[in-house]
This record gives sequence, structure tokens and C-alpha cells, in this order.
Amino acid sequence: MTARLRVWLFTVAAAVVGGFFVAACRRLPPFGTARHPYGARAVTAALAHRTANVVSSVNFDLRAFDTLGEESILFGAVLGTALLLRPARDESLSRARTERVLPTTRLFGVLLLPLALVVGVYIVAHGQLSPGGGFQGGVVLATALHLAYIAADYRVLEKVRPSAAFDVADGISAASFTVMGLAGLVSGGAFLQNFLPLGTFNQLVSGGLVPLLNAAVGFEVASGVIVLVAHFLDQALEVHPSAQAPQPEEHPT
Amino acid sequence: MTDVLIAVALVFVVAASTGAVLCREPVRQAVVLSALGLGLALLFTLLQAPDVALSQLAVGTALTPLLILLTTRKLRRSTEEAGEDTAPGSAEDTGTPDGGTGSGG
Amino acid sequence: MNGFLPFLAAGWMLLVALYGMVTSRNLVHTVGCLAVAQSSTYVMLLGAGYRRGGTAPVFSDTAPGSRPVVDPVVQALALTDVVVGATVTALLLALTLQLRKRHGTVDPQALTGLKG
Amino acid sequence: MQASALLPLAVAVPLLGAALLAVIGRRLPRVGCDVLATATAGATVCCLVLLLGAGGTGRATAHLGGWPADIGIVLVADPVGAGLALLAAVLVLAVIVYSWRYFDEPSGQHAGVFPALILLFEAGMTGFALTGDLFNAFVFFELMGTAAYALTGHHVEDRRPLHGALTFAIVNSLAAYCSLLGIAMLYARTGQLNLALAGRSLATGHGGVPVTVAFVLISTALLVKAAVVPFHFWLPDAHAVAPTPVCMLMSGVMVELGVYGTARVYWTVFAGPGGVPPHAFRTVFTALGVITALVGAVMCWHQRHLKRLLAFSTISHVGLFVTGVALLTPAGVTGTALYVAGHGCAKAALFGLTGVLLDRYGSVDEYGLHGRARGLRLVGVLYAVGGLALAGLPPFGTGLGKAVAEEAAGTWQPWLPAVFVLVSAVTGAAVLRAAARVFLGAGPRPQPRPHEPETTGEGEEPEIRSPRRALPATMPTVSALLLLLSLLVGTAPGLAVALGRGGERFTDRQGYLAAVTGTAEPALRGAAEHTWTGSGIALGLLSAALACLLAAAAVRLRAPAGFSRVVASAVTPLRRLHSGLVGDYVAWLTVGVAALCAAFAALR
Repeated sequence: MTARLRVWLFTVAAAVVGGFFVAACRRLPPFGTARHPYGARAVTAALAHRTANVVSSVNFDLRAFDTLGEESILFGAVLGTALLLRPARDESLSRARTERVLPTTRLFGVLLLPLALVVGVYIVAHGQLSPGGGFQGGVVLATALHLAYIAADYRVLEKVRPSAAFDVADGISAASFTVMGLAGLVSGGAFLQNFLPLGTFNQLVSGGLVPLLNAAVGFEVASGVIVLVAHFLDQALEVHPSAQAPQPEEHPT
Repeated sequence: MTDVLIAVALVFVVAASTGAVLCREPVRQAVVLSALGLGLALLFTLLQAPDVALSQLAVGTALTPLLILLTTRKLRRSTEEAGEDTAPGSAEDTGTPDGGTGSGG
Repeated sequence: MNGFLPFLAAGWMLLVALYGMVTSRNLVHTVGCLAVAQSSTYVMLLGAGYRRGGTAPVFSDTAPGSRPVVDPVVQALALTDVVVGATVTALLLALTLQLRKRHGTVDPQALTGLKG
Repeated sequence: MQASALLPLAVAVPLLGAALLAVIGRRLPRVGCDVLATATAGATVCCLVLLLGAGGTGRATAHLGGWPADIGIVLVADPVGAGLALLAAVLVLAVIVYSWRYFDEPSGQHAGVFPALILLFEAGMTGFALTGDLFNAFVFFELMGTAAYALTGHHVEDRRPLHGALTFAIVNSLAAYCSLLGIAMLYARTGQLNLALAGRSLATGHGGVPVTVAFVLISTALLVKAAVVPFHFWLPDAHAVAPTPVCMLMSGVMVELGVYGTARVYWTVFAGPGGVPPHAFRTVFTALGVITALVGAVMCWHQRHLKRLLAFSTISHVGLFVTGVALLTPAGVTGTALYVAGHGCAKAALFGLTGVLLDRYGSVDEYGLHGRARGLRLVGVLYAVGGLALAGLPPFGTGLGKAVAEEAAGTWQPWLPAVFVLVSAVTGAAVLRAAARVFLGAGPRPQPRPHEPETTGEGEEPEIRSPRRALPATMPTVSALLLLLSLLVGTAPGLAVALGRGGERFTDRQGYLAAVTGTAEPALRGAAEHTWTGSGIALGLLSAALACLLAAAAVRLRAPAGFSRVVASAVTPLRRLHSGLVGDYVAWLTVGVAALCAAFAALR
């Protein structure tokens, strides 16, 4: 297909799809409707399990199986990225150069790093109470560590985040989610069923399994994102084609 | 009032996503995507979804653009290392294949 | 406000992202367009769950039952979706990076190894 | 053990195995990784066998988290769903054993990653087959995808796997997002995510455009996964280049899961009042199925890259599966289920044998390998047997499934059985032709056609690094066992009967709803007994004979120049459409969605 034909074909098809989409949306319940049957049931169920943040309750209690799948996707993507970005047979690693950092930048990083770590832990820990949770906190934690790269350089970053250790942490937290689900099964209930005391509403320890699953996801996301970014940074800074390696082949024209 | 704010945020999101698509140079696209992430986070806050807004802020404005930037940096560097091009990055910027021509289907 | 504006916005975002992918000459750009396509699903989901006058479904400050809340389920779905999107983007970029090393280009129209 | 406990275990066991492998894989020797992976895959198979035993021909459910269906997620196993999960688990076990000695896995830091990803892939497939929840199905769809994208691009030193994997990943993810839009639309309409409850909720409305559009959008991802024309372009690109063990899984069962998903979603959600009318579904999907079968068969016949040839044969068989499901009768579902089981084993075996060729000769090119594999007599025989199985020779499972599906199709449209016979004959013939050329050196050496758009299959990166060692015994053994399994599907007493009940269950909306909500299930109507019939055997023998004739003609006879020119002018444009270009594929995806919307609107 020529480029012009492709665009033409697409435009016609997109116009048809767009027309149907608009027609469909016009007949959906309007934006802002008061009728949310599943939402109402979820709120009742979350309150029954004494979880103040209903979204966390949906994620880690009512529909925890979705989160198990989601967290496995993250785990799989981290494994897959590690596999894809491994140094190929014709590539070698070299140490990144030490770079000079402005003193103000360094101060900025040194001050911000502990602060960001604390914020990250707070967001993870309060997931069942206030907005936030394992996922958001995990990303903040991962980002926090990378401030070391801004503040110092890549070598320092490699010291504060040993990739192999985080690989293992990633696997362990992925496994722990499944194990907690199985614990519900073993204790006589269903898979991922809560078997812990529910605690007091609106306290740090409340919602039974929710804080634990939340923490597992927090660790998983933090270590997963660190490993992901690490592989990309390695590619950008440390992986080179070996000297004797063949260059990318020419295309047959 | 909320409705007006939501409408404004929606218009911004639509404009930013259109911009992100039309911006064909990856580094600039990453910046626009970052803005789109910010707009989405704002929209989600207005839609009373603080949880989603927070994660959108973390992923959409920080993580995804960061990964795109790191990828582009590597692409440019491998162009330099291969010595195919004197002006670093130009091969990606213009999107021309530097190893041959495509039939285009 | 018009009763279905957010849905239309979602539809537009999907179509414009599709357009970008159809015409893209750089795979990194294609991946960026895919991220836009995914953003449309967040807008659609949260739009479907919004309730006029509702507050966030978090009861740490407000007493349960005092005010209507927006649908928490779609928020949980969108949250899951955000994670999925980020990981898929990472995988795609990793593939693009390696492709660049082996093919010497990131222009999809210059990749002629598979056809027929 | 109770069935409700076994259901989540079928997902949890491979997930745990994958995590364990990733954590301790780097400290274990290669044997340790293999043992761990094999044990996990074996445990999953046991789990699903027990589940099928415990559930019998009824439905087993598991309410996860102890929540009722309108709050939590429910897993549902009926014979068809659990059977498909079992097929996936068996193929995963086969693949792991196949790659014991075969795969040159990256060592050191990345040891254990390959089997871990295979197990994640497995968890995605079993989860997708067993879930009764729409969004949960999306999550497992993505899990399947994520593992498969990474596995497809495994050979980072080679250029084509990366290209194929990227195309695969972009098209599939895009389709998944379309589906999610559809799910959001359906949620806005019904306020439910459970399949059965959403279906019940739709019955209170009048259907119309939103329901149609939601159905088309949700089907997009499933049809892309199933590689139905015009959503199929990614499949040959990915299957031709993925590592052989991964191809065995993708062609054997992942693609079929797309067909299963479409059928499941249609029956549980949209088949009732207020949904998509059955006559519209039957017409549109029969048309899609027949077009897919024919396009796949034509493209399959014109390939010389052996893996690509097998990939196109998968597409054409998927067309037949879609046709069988589209009949909307229990017999159609039963026939398709048997066909999928028989086909999955046979196709995986054929990919496994192609892997032997790649291992020995570093090529999968039909022309280049002409006569070179004369020494591999056993492999050659197995390859030919696989080709005959693909053509539907009785008593293979493919033959039985084809016979049952054909009979069901024939009662609706008398010409449909002809499509079944023709398509299975052509795909079988393509495999037999390749076998005759590669293993016997039959006929003149074919001349390359430099001006045609084609992928040759020469210069493949070998998947192992020590080509001088002996052929690992696991490779042909696993392939032979898979062919035996395909034979068993057709001959095992009781399997066809059980799947016959399964077909009844699958098409029973009220029963599914009752099982999910925990109310008493209505008794099953007497299921028809499906077994070999005289006409079925005759049609099976006919297509096998036709396949042999076609293959012999292709190898021995030289077509008149005029005839070849006519064929080329008809086929070359079709081949040009398979351009390997992501932009083209996205455009075709949009065209497909538009066409489906328009067709359903016209037939309302």
C-alpha cells in the first residue's frame, strides 16, 4: 500500500468508527449520572470491611484478583525488559564516566532524597486510608532513589540500588501476593479472602489483608520500576557494541 | 462551576493528545506527553479520582516520558558510535532510514 | 454541560492516536501515540463513573453516608490500567531500542524483513 | 480437593513458579531450573485434570475473596473453558520439556527468565479461560500479551524477531485498549463487570447502537488475538520469528483463546434480549470465518518459510473455528472444541519438528532445504503424519472435530462443509509438499522468485550455539507425543461425549447465570452424542486424499505458464498487503472495526 492509499483508507474507516462512536455515546447514560449500582455496592462492602479508601478496598479486597494479574504483568514486563535489554553477544559493558555535578544540584538531591523516600513510604502505608497506595507510593520511592543520579552520578546510583537485590525483591514481593491469596484458601475461605481481624475503621491497621497486599504491591512496584529504569539507564550509559563486533547490517535495497 | 472546569480540562487534554500525536520528534513528543499527563491528572482530580490522578502524575508525567527520553538518548548515541552520521540525532529527527530505503508497502 | 462530552473526548483521543500510528515514521513516536490511545481509556472509564456533586470515595475525612460519592470501581480499574500501560510502554521501548541496534533504523517503513 | 479451590490454583501455581524461578533461578544450575519449571507445569496440569474430574460435565465456580458475583470476581469452569485451560497447560508442559536441552538460554543473571516468562504466559492463558469477569479477562489478556511479546523478541541478536515482536505488541496492545473502551461503554450501560450479570442487565434495555458498538469494540482485542481477517496481519510476522517453543504455544492455543473469548463474551453477555441479535452474529461471523479460512489457505500455500507457512495454516484453521462457533449451536461448539484440541496438539508438533530443522540446518526455507534432510527419516515421517492430521485424516482429533463441525454447519448452509474440506486439504497439502521436498528431495529444486514479495526463511539465527552436538532426544519425542495426543483426542472414548455436554453447557445462558449467582442450575437437556459417522469419515478421508494429490501435483507437475500468470496476478496483490508495516496493520484494524459496526447496524 502506498502511504497515500493507507491514509485514505484509514480516514474513511475512522470516519465510520467515529460516527458509530458518537451515536453510541449519545445513548449512554449521561455523564454525571447518579446511577452507579456497582459503585454503591462496593462502597457498602468496603465499609463492612472497615476500609476508608474505597478504591483501595476495590483493588486489594473486592477485586484483588485483578491486582494479582496487574502485578504479574508488571513482574512479567520487568523480566521481559531484562531479557530484551541484556547485553547481546556482540556488546560489552563499560563503566559510565564520572560526571561533575554542580554543588547546588548536589545539595538539592541530598536534601530531597530522604524527603522523597519518607513521602513514598507514607503514601504506601496510608493507602487504605487516604488517596494513594502501593502503586503510587512505589513509583515515588523508585523516583526518589534516582535523585541520587541527579545529585551525584551514575556510579553512586549503582551503589544505592544494587540491581540484583531489587530483582530478587521484585520476585519475592510478586510471590508474597500469591502466597497471601493462598493463605485465605488454606484458612478455610476463598482465594484472596480476608482472614485477619478487620481492625478499627480509619486507623493505620484496618481493612484486614488490605494493608499487607498494599505493602506487597508497594515493594513490587518500587523494585520493579527501579529495575526497569536501571536497564534503560544501562543501555543509555554503559552498553556499547564490542570493538570487533559487526556493525548493523546494510539493508538490501 | 465544576462542570466548566471539567470542560476546560477536557479541552486541554484533547489538545495535548492531538499535539502529542502531531509532534513527530520523540524528545518534543515526550515533553508534550508530559503535559498531557499533567492535564489528565488535573482532570482526574476534578472528576474526584485522586488515586488515579496521583498515579497518572507518577507514570504519565514522569515515568513514561523518562523512558522515552532514555530510549532517544540511546538511539542517538548508537548513531554516534556507529559513526554513520556526523550530526548526532539527525537520523532520528528526520526519520530517514540510514541503512537503506523502504518500499513503503 | 453537554451530557457526553467526556466520552467524545475519549473517542477523539483514540482516533487521533490511531492516525498518528498509521502515519508514523518513527517507532518511538508510534509508542508515544499508543500511550495517547491508552489515555483515552482512562477518560472513558472515569467519565462513566462520575457523579455530579459526588466526592472522592475516600472516607477518612467525611463520615460515610454524609455525601454521595463517585463510582470507586472505575477508579480501581483505571488504576490497574495505568500500571498495565506503563509496563507495556517499557517493553515496547526496549524492543524499539534493540531494533535500532540491529536494523540501524527506527523508521517502520524501512523494515522490510517480513512480508508476503 | 474442592473444585472451588482448584480454580484459583490453576492460576496461582504458575504465578508462584514464575516468581520462584526468577528469584532462585540465577543461583540454580540449569538442571535445577528445568526441574522447577517442569514440576510447576506438571502441577498445573494435575490441578486442571482434577478440576475437570471434580466438576464433571457441570460447572464449577470460585467466588474469589468470598464476595458474591455482583461485588467480586468469579471464576467459572465448564468443560469447554477448563478443557481449553488444560490444553494450554499440557502444551506448556510439552514446551518446557521440549526446551530442556534445546534452548540456549542466556546464562548468569538471566537464567530462569525464559521458563519464568513461559509460566507467566501460562497463568495468563488459564486465567483468561477460567474468568467470568470482563475486566479480569482484559487483565489476563494483557498478562498473556506481555509475556508473549517479550518471548517473541527473545533473540535480540537477530533483526527479524524484534520487528515481529514489536508489530505483535503494538497491534495487540492497541486492540486491548479498544476493548477496554468497549468494556467502559458496557459498564456505563449496565453497571456490571460480571459477564452473566452484564448479560442479565442488558435484557432490561432495547439494545441498539451503544450495545452494538460496545460489542464490536470488546471483540476487537479478541479478534486480533484470534487473527481473524483483517485483524490477522501481526500473526505471521510474529510466528515466523518467535523462538520455536513459543510458536508452539502461540499457534497451538493462544490464538484459539481469542475465538473462545469471542464466543464466551457473545453467549454470556450479548446473546440475550437487548443484545446483538443471533441472526446478525451468525451471518457476520460466518462471513468472517469463511474469508479468514480462504485467505489463510491461499497465503499458506504460497509460503516457502516453513514457520510462516504453519502460521498461515493456523489463520485458516481459525477461520474454520470461527465458522463453527458462529453457528450458535451446541454441536458447532462441540465440534470446534474437539477441532481446537486436535489442531493444537498437531500444530505444536509441527512447529516442534520445524525446530528440529532449524536446529540441524540453521534454515527453515523450503527451497533451500530441498533434499537436505534425507537423513532425518523419523522426523520426516512425523512431519508427514502432522500434515495429514492437519488435513483432517481420521481418526485424528482434527478429523473428528472437523466432522462434527462440518455436519453442524451443513445443516445451516449446505455449502459450508465444502469450505472445511477445501481449506483443510490445502493447508495439509502445503505441509506435505514441504515434507516431500525437504525430507525426500522430491521433484525439481524450486527456483527462487526474486520479484515476489516473500520471506525466504534463509539465514535464520540458530537457536542453539553448539550445532555439532547430537539432536536432543526430547525434541522429536515431544513432537511425537503431541501427535499421539492429537490422535487420542479423536479416539479416546468419552472425550467427545464430555465435550458434547460441554457444548450444551457453553450455550446455556441461564445455567451460567445460575451458577454465577449461586442459585440452582436448571437440569441439562439431553445432549446429543457426537462421535464418528460414516459421512464424517468419508469427508475426512476425502480432504486427506485431496491434500496428498495437491502436494504431489505441486512437487511433480509444472503448471502451464498461462495458469501460473493468472494465479500470480490474483495472489500477488494479496501478498503485498502483508507488508510488515505497523501503519498498514493499524489502518486495517480500523477498517475491520468500521466494517463490523456497519455490518451489525445493517443487520439489526
